[in-house]
Amino acid sequence: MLSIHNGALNVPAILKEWYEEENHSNYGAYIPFVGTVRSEDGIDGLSFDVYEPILYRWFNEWEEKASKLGAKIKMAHSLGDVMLHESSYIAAVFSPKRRVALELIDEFVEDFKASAPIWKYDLKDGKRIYAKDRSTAISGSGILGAKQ
Amino acid sequence: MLSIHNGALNVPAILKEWYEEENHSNYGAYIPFVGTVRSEDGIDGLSFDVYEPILYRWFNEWEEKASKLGAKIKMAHSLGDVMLHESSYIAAVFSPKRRVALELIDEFVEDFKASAPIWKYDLKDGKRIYAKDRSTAISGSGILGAKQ
Amino acid sequence: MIKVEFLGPIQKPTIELEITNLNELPAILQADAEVSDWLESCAVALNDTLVSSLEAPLKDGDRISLLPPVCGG
Amino acid sequence: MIKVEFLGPIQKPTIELEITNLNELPAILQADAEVSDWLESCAVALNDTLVSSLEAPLKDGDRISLLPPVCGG
Repeated sequence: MLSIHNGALNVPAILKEWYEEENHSNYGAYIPFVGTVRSEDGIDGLSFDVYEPILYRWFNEWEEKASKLGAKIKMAHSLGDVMLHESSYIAAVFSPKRRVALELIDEFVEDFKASAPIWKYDLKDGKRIYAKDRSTAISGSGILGAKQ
Repeated sequence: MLSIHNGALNVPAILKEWYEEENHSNYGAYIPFVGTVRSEDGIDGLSFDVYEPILYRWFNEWEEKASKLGAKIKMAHSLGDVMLHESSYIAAVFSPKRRVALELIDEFVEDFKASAPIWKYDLKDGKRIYAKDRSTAISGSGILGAKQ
Repeated sequence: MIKVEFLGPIQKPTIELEITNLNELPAILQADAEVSDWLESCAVALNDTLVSSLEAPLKDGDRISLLPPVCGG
Repeated sequence: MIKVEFLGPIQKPTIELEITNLNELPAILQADAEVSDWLESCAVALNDTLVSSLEAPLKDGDRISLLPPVCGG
């Protein structure tokens, strides 16, 4: 399950909803990862663009990968502005056993950071500034730059 | 923060409480691990004994270790009976950055399983049976068994 | 007609081109000062599937997307 | 007087011994049929600190704990 929310996430409500959804699915381990906007470099918050069609495809591949391990993945992400100390991202893994869950949440979050079609902007002095230095080119980027 | 609860944990309430406690601590990552009783081998539930003095010492060492990494650890565990699909264990890491949090939750949960002075029993057919086969001897065990 | 859309921070509206193969795209975009600096770091999707090669025949209605470096979370 | 307590699944009440060094304990417990099978797999704590050696002088009021294999979570 992937959901996109306007603005900050209601973290307690989402963690509760997901826990209760899988309460009787016989998973022994539930590991959410919650990402919260930190105060640094004088920002007032962050803002996000999301390209949903490719995000959903990427997420579906991860759902299949998790399913082969007997696990389930859920994710929620913000669209637009999220202010300091608000949360913009939750990913969670459910699995029968803890090792699968601990390894999968790590791999999933890292691939999310490297591959998910989401763009981050700093909100600072009333401006929305692309976080270029913290961004990662998607694997396979650059093919349009080569001279033919 | 370590808390011991009689019976099953109220997972949504604890996840919410911890999130709100650290809401303004400027941690970027919050990773709880939730352990839930699975239906297997015909059990009706699990039951736990906890030896608190050594558990608190072990936990304090982890708090110090986390603190050196700029992180914070919280844990809640059940005492007594926890029935199928109820939860008995939550551990959580808060840290400024995700790598520290992802690595610390894994190390903490594994050391918890190997070292925390908690004993598990299967509840089955009205009996409370020590889960000997799933238990791990604490590091350094056996010194009383050697002939002098 | 092929649509080319520019995602995230690339401030450029969708353009329409009459091309028949993806391999015609680099020359057109490299000549466009608004996007040329982005090309080295962009991934390319054809109808929302990321491509690793530019050898791909195009048909009327196809949609190409440029994805600059990402940073979710 | 030294107290020896048996934690978790070891079904034995606390005992009291007059010993002056931890190294006297193995012989006493190995002779006790109720606990001898547990000794190979138990850790030992002296006043709630795990010990890795049995060479430890004891004083009146010390408390020794036997911790059988654990399984939290």
